[in-house]
Amino acid sequence: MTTAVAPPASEHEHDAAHEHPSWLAHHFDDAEQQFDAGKMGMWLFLVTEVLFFSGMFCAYALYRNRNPEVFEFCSTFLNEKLGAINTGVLLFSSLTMAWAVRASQLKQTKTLIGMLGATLGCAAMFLGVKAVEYSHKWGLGLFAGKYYVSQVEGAPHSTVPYLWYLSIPALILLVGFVLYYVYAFVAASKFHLRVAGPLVVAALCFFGGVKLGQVLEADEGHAEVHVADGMKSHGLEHAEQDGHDQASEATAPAINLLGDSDVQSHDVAVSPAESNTPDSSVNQKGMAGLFFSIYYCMTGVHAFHILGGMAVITWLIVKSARFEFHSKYYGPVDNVGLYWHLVDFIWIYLFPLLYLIT
Amino acid sequence: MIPTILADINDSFWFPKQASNFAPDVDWLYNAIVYISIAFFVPIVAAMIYFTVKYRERPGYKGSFEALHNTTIEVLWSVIPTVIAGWIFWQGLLGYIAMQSPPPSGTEDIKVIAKRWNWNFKYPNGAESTELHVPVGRPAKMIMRSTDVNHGFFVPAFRVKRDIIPGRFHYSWFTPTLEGTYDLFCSEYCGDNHSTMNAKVFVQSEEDYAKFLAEAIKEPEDIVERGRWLYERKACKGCHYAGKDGAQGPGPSYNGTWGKSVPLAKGADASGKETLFDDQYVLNSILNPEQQKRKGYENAVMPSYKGELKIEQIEALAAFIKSLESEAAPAKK
Amino acid sequence: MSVVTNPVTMPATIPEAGKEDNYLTHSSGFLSWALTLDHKRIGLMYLVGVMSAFALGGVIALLIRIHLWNPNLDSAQAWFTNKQYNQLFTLHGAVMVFLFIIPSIPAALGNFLLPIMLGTKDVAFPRLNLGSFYLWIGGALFFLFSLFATGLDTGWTFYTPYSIESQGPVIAATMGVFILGFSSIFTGLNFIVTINTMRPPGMTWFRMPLFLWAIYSTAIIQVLATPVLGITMLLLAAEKLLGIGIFDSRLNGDPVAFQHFFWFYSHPAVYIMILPAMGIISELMSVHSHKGIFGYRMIAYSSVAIALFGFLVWGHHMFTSGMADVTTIVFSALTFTVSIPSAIKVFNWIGTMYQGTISLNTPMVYALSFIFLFTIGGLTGLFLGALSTDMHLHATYFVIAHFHYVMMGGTLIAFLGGVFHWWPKMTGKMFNDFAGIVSAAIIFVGFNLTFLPQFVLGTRGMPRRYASYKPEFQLLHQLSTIGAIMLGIGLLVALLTLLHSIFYGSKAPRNPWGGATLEWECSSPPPHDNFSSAPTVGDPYDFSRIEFDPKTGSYFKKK
Amino acid sequence: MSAPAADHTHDSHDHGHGHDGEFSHPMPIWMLLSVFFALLLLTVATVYQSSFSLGNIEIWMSLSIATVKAGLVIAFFMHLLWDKPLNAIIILGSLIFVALFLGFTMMDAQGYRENLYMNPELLGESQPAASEVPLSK
Repeated sequence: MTTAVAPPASEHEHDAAHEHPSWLAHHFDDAEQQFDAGKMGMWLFLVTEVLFFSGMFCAYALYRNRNPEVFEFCSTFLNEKLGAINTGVLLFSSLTMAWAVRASQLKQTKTLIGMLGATLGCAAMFLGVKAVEYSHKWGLGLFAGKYYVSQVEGAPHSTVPYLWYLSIPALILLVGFVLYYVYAFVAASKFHLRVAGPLVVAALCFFGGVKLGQVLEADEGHAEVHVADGMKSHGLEHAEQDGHDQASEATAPAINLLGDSDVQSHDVAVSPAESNTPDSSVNQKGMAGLFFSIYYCMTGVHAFHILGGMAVITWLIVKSARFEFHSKYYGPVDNVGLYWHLVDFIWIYLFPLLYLIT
Repeated sequence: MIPTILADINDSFWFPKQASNFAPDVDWLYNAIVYISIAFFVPIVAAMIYFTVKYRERPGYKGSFEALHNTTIEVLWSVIPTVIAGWIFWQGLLGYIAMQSPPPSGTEDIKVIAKRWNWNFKYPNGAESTELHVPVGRPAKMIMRSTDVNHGFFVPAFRVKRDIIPGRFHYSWFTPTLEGTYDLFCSEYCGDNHSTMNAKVFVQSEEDYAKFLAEAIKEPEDIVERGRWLYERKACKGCHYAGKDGAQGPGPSYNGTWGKSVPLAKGADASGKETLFDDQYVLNSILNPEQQKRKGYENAVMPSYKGELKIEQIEALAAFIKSLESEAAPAKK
Repeated sequence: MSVVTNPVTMPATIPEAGKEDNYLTHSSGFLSWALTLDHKRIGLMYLVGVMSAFALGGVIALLIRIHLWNPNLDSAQAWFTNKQYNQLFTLHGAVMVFLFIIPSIPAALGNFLLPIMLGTKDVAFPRLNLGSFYLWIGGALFFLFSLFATGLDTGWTFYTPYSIESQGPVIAATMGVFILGFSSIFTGLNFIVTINTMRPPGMTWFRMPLFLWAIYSTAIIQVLATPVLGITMLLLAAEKLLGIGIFDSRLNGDPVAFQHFFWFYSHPAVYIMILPAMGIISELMSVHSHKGIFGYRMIAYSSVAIALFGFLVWGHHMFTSGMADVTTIVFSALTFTVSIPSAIKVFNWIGTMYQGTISLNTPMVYALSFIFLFTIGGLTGLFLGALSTDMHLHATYFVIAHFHYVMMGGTLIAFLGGVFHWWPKMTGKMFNDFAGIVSAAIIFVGFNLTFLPQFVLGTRGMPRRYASYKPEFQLLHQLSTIGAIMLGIGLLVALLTLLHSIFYGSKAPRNPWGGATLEWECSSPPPHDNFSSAPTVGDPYDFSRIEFDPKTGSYFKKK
Repeated sequence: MSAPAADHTHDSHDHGHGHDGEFSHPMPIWMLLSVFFALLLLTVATVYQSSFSLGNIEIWMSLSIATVKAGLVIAFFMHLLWDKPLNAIIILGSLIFVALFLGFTMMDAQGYRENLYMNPELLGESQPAASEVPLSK
């Protein structure tokens, strides 16, 4: 998207409307027209983003108002603290991004790179915390939809090192960036140092995020399961009853022959009698599972947008390390900024909707 | 040409027979809209042709560049269509409300279960059938659900259509007004044999209907006969071939397999080896069809009859299949 | 790349001469096309792309019609098995909708014409423009994959839960749709920005040709509606991959919700298809009647009105699928509101002919048959918008016939008309007008023979997507099949006419039809940069100063 | 949607040509910081209000706070306040369409809600008896 706005770059600046400086694409009359076009394009792109997410918000609203008790039960598995911290981190990254725009307008390249680096770092940290959240849930078997494992008191934690898997890419990047930094240092290339520094810091921030997440996750223990006592889903109640009526009247023998789907076996395991286990009607694939589908879709797609943002910010760092931006040509920074704020904007809604259900 | 087109069940050029209380209104509105459309279409095309001829480019003729705007006429041709469209909407609304509002009392409630690719109708007295029987002159109410994918309940002669989407109930009611036999189609695409998911609708006099119910409820004494009876009513017939004649169904055929060992498909827990075709196998494949699929039928979908067939009914079916042992095996699918 | 940075400047007022530099000859070699940022070349590549997609979809359509020659009650005797038939109609729908109709006019003709008509050098984001072309290619590849892979059989609507358990390559197909969606979004975005920020001095909103108004309204829909399709397809893919169950009734998901999601895009998409067609017809009617368009503002406003109302009526695809009564009624009411602007346009086109000087050449013949067919399409919409009749007609051949009259009789015919109209401008060659008219005639007859019987089939209760049917429907089906073959022949003639012109056609003059819009001011084919200096913009429908010059065989503007 | 755009792009042109000067409006640092802290405060506020349950209005509470935050981000960080009105129209207009989408879909889902039943397979196959469902929709 932004690439389309950004013409081939060079350092010197002219601003005559008609002889074209190299940063001004040939089909534009002047810098302002180019800037306006780019900006309007970005706003339209944000519109598409908003509608893109609206689909998932629609699904959320649909199922939350269909069975609220499921959402109440499930949100107890989400760690408010982590959500709050991540919100803070994103807000801060928005601040640095806005600051970066200002810097680019004033041609304060040092500040610009610093701010972009900070934004990148925050993004990485956000992902680190998310990695902890995801891996913890997967450990509990809180998967989406049909892979959801009904929560039973004292169920064994999965031993799969999900967090480790999630960190591998970051680790690889970290190593790569460090090597790059060393190279830049040896080659004593100012340009490369300007680029490599922020990248190394950002990669480290990911692990900072992981640590932070683990600390907060630790004191949060998972006694969540208790919360969901005696909730009963309406429709299900009556479906259950049908089941029993049928069984009693007609199909007694057939019922005994039923193959045991795990839902069945689980119903035996968790009878509503047991006081401190979630009600079976909520705690199963078609209910809690659905919530986690929505949770993973929303946060997952959001996380992918973060990754995309990080990519373009890196691209900006490179460009600004080449001193390309100035008061006539800072469109790319401004537009990436708009995108980044939108990602923040989405999260501002996700946080209360997913984490703060009481 | 037209007469040959008309030479079928239709008594009008457009529609099949009007066999329900809704049909006359629907057809009336349809015809009304036809006349309205003609009233718009003919002048438009006429004007088009007339102008094309009259104002055609030709030596010595030069059209004018005026006539680019005329408020009165523009207002007219905006307002008039609006009014007409409003009227059509209103008429359609009335018809719809008639269909959606609660039926008069004394309805015959019939449970419709749509499965790929056959219909099953449960009557108040517990009788079941794969063809729909309804009494003439009395409102019949369909309480419909699907156990797999989307289906659609469509009886052209009644001008009634309702999709049947799994996970919820759908309702539809109508008062058959004309005795006879009509087609019932599945109107929502539901997979491979969507186009064969049809049934007949028998609109019968109260007596015949009562007779049908009485006959439909009692199962034959002889176990083999009961098996055949179930085979015909529980929609096995839709897919499974039995007897020398009849179409090759999407499911494995019954005859000539009993007591032999049949090859199984790979996958599920059928490990691709053979199994003996006996009571146990029949029982199992009726209750958990996915478990031991036959070779060559990997993609065939059979609904489970868990909770729908009593154990002794399954035995009867097994006995029936056994009775086909003698008959020749059909050509391999 | 180099193409951009050192633009060639040349006066737009160069005398017609064989050897002048135009966008075709500007630079040569495969890469000069593959990496071009010139909107004209991109438009031309799109044109080739969508036409081949149409050929594919058309062949599939013929196979379907031939299969339906017989009732096929005994599936053993049938041409195709039920499964193959389902795959065929799925691919026909998917290819025609996503690969042909949606990009046809906006991406192909729109790309070529928009900047020229507007009087600019290029669209706002040339790289993005090229990008969206390659996205289109990518999406097309996914589709071809699902064609040659095990075969997609969900219907182009991907209704759940069937699409979830279907054996076909649903994921590949949904990804294809997803990618194509973004191609279309970026095209629309590009056009909106171009029209908003790049209009040269003097080109005010109400001096824009109506084609641009249409493209603009279309672009609004593309930007607002397509993302929802994107997320829907994404969720469907996740449904298959991870079993998230949001649309899966087996996990208490809601299939009706899927239908809402899907039609929130796919109904406005109908206007993505028809609006540009209407734009083309507005141009054709006025140019070939040599008279200004009747009620310019009405048409301009009605385009935008249609674009916005189009978002309020998606529910009319779901009248029978168990929507709540309130919703059903509201959607029905709104549906009728959107029919009015279309009616107004038709009247205006007729009004345009009044007292004009009508030259009955190929594009005009196409335009006339558009009005004939589109009117039928529009009027039959009334039957489906009215609730009680829709209860009977929904999901029958009546619906099939209706939307083919709109989509094919409307969009395709307009597309062909537009291609013939701007062909001289695009290629610099004149085609054989007589052959063109013949093609139009064959197509017109064949089309009606194909689809008129289907209305009757529908009212008699022939459901759509049936591989076999009751014997009593056979005669009508056979009529339809004959028509389809005729239609195919007509399209072939049209294609041959165009191809023939490339090799044997005479050199096209600057303004062969006497148009007053800007694209006729630059030579045909246009130079690389369209206009070296910003052109003087006048009323796009002022024909009073357009005169024919027998020497050059071209029209010109009296000073 | 279009008319304002018309005038706008238009005079922006002339002025663009008139003096092709500054179109960048750097934002004072104090403003950036104060917006940021306002956002932090609001975040704390939502977390706090969620700690005691307010029942139904709770969601509206947190949503309205979120909306205020979003407003701040859009207005200042994305400097929509200083941007062309057209861009504001674009983004706010999109919200209308989101509202349409959610509105209709929710309204409909609410309407057919009582026809739904939990998928029997989740508890082993069982046939909901017709008697137990609300008759006649």
